[in-house]
Amino acid sequence: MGPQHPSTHGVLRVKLKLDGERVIGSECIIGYLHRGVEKIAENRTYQQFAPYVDRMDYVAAVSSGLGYCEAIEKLLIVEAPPRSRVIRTILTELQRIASHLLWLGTHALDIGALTPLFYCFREREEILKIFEKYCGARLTTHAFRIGGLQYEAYDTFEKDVERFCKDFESRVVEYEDLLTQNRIWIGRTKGVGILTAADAIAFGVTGPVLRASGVKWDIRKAAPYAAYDQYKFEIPVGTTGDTYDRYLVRMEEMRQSRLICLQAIENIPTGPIMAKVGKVLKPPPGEVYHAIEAPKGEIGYYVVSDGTVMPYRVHIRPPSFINLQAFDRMVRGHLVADVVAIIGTIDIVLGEVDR
Amino acid sequence: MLDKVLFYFFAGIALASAVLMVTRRNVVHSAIFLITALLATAGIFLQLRAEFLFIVQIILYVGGIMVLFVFVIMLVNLDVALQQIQFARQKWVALFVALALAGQVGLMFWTSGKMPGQGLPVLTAAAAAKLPPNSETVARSLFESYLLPFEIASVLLLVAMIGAVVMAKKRV
Amino acid sequence: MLPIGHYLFLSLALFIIGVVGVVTRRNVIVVLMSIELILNAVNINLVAFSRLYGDVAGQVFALFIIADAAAEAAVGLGIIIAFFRNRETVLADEMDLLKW
Amino acid sequence: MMTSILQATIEFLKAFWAPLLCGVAIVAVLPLIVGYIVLVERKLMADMQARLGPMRVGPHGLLQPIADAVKLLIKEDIIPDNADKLVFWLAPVLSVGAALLSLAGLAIGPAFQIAQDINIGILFVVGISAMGIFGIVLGGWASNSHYSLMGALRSSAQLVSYETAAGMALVSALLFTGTLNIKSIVEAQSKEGIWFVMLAPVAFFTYLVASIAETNRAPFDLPEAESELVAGYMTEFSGFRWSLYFLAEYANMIVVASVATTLFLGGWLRPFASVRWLNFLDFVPVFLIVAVGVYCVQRTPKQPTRVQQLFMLAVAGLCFVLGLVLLAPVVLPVAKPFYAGIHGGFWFVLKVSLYIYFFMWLRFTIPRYRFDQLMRLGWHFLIPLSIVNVLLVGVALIAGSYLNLHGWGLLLVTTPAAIVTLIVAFLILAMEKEPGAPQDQAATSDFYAG
Repeated sequence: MGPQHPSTHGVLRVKLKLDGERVIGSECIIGYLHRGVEKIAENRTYQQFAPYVDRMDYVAAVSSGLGYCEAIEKLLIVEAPPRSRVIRTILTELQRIASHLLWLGTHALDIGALTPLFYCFREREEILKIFEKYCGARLTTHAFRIGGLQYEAYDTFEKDVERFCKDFESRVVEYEDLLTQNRIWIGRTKGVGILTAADAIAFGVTGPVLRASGVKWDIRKAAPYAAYDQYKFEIPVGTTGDTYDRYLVRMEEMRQSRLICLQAIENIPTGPIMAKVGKVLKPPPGEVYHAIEAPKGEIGYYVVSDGTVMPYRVHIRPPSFINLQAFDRMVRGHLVADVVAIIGTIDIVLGEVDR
Repeated sequence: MLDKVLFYFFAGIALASAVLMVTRRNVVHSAIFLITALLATAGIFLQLRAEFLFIVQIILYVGGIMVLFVFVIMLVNLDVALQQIQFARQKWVALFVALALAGQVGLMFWTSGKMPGQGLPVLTAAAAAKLPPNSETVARSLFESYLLPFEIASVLLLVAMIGAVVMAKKRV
Repeated sequence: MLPIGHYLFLSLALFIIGVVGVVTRRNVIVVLMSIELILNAVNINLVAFSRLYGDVAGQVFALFIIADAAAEAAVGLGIIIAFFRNRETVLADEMDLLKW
Repeated sequence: MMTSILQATIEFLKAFWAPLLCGVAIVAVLPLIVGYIVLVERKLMADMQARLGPMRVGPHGLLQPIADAVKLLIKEDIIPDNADKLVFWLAPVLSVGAALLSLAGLAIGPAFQIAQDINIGILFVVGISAMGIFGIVLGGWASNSHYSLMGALRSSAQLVSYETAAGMALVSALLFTGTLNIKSIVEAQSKEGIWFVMLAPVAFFTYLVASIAETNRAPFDLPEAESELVAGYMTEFSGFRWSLYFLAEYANMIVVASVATTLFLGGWLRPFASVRWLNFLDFVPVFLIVAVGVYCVQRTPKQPTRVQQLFMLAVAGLCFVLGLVLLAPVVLPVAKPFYAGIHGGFWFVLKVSLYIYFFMWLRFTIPRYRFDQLMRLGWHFLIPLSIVNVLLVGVALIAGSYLNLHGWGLLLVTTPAAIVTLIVAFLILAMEKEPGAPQDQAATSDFYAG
């Protein structure tokens, strides 16, 4: 299945070893979108590199930006003010819903259901409108700065988010009616691409794929960052770890994110939005690893600074790249038609895989 | 008058496509010509006021057997077979067989003293209207006087089905 | 309508072409197809005579011939597929071993 | 010599002018009808997906099909290199020919039937439409690309297996009519006073599912919409050739819909045709058409440009004229004889369009079957179900004739038959569940494999 294949999300080439219809083995050839982001980081100042982070996982740009900024703040031993932390949480959760919506639309389209795609994009449009009003950009937002926020929340921010959350609940029910009880959908997804908990841990898979296999691990609970410790929400966990469970887990996650946003809007603390951070950042020499829960899984930033303006080394742990390794295990023994469904269910973005 | 036109039309197509079928190098082309030949014979059945047979020929022969043939032609990868020569060297044997057959039929007509032309007139077009509806008569006789052969035919088909399945099963 | 001779000539011609096909062609599939052609020639005769005598038995018998042709084609093609899978060839000349 | 030929042709023409005229009409009018069905489908799809669909060409995209047709005609049709020229040209022609020919056997109203009541009516239609398979298989073969060949083989395998199921479903309906002639089938339904969909509901259901599969649509449109087969057997065809395939698919849809309407939904009969006090139903067609006209008039001021407003007014005018035409036979005694023709035609077209609407509705809502599930559904579920149904309907009929029930009375006997068939269906489904988990965990759990 060539690089420009209609169903691989982006430029991923999969070499399948087939015995008739059954897949015996598979090999993913990546690197078509490799831009050498990590090498570029070595001769960019810390602020200059922030926009590059958005271009990696272009579907969830806000959360990768959050990860980078918090990692540098850890390096500078600087604490972002409470108001900016809450706004950051709201925007990241909205981004999680948007990313899951895009996943649901394209995944359903691969399996043949035409309508969910348009419903999901209608909702995603609302979220992107909020991003645009807040920071001018819809996709690669570069909404956060090291040490806090660049822009104050625009005046109708709370009302917009509240309106979105209010009618989003009925929307999710709409998707569920279309797909969850649908015999053909169950037929196409139940028991397809099974990943047992042991395999999931062994492959280092994170995010919804890991939770669908039954492992209850979410960084927002394990190591709370931004303002997650102030809100109550549960972590949905699957049982068999097949495509249907991953679908259920992601749908539940969308609901939980909506709850977080609702709780966060009630009391956004007032106060400054930017910590005392100088124009030129010269973090003390040292290294830091900071991971956050991106929609696709755990995105980690390992930053080494040698005291100068530019980082000595920045390495990013992309969740899609590592989830992709489990692809071969999941695809074994399935038919060619299922390969498409499995690629969809891991929810990979090639920009992040190739960096 | 119409019948004569129709008959010569269908007979022409049948003969032409039969000849083409036998002579074509590419098996797919010969399969297509066989389909045209079968359709032409179906036309002749229609011209002989045998509609039921016309539609059975189309459904069963063309829609069933020929689909099977085209399937098998597709499965058997043909680029290898195309290179090999398609025609056995027994051209002379074939010619001899054809002459023998023609001679035999000629003998039959010669001894019976009637040239094919004077055969009994089959049926005038007008009389065709009062013919009993064809499919009912075929059905009635099929289930009344020929019930046993009907059952035997179904057993035969069953045996053929099992045979084909066993034969084509993957011997892994 | 038409003297019966026309139909006899037509079915004879088809019959001869079928036999020539069976004899000259090396590709087994075309041989099978020619057999179908021969069966068809027989059918024309049957229907012509059944129309001549007004008795529908001829058409019923033609029906049985079509059923039999279907059975024969199914088994024949099954054999060809099985043979092709083992010997990668479809030509009659290379089917010269009884057991390999 | 010349005069005799001339005289023969005139006599030939005199005898067959009606079918010839209808034939020409079918071949000319059908592409237009198919074009507008495609437009309706796109509009419906858009409406269901919260968007507008084609709006640019003509008011509300009404001229879109003409634009499509012209585009397809002008587009340069590429022939892949070393493709088989003869077969490449023949395949689409064969598939369109089969679809159009089978349309000839159908009867829209009691008067409009091209092949005047041939006594193998329904069988003729089903048989000829079965010829369409060759168009697909040869099309896949001729464009000698590996993917389209695989797509062609898959779609023809699907067609062949669902044809048996459809055939069986038709047989169980034909048990009620006793004849194959289309006109007498509909008369049988009017004599019985009840449509056969009530007498043989399971047969209707199996035929519905099988006909969806037979026209490669909705959940069964695997061959051309499969992600890695791209467009199945149609990939290599472009321009006019591709539109022939497209025309064949939609013509097949019309054929299948009209066979179902003739056999199950009482052809051109008004619902409850024989019930006297329900005669006001005759006014329903007029009411519907007038309603459409009023809607158009009410929408005209909203149209952006003058031309579109005029166009909408023209459409409204057309609806009103049609309404008058439909009203005449019911009201004016003098137009009484035309009643059957015009109203019959209307009801037939209404039922066919409802059937096609159901096709489209399915296509937008439910996802696609995988190929092996599709075949398993066909062979393991549909065919045994329809065979059992034929058996039970036969038994019900015999019981019915003993108790000499007729019309609605037959329901007493056929409903238990339908219930028993459904029980058998659930049995088959239950049997389906046990054999092993669908995905055998073949791979051993070695982490560094492959």
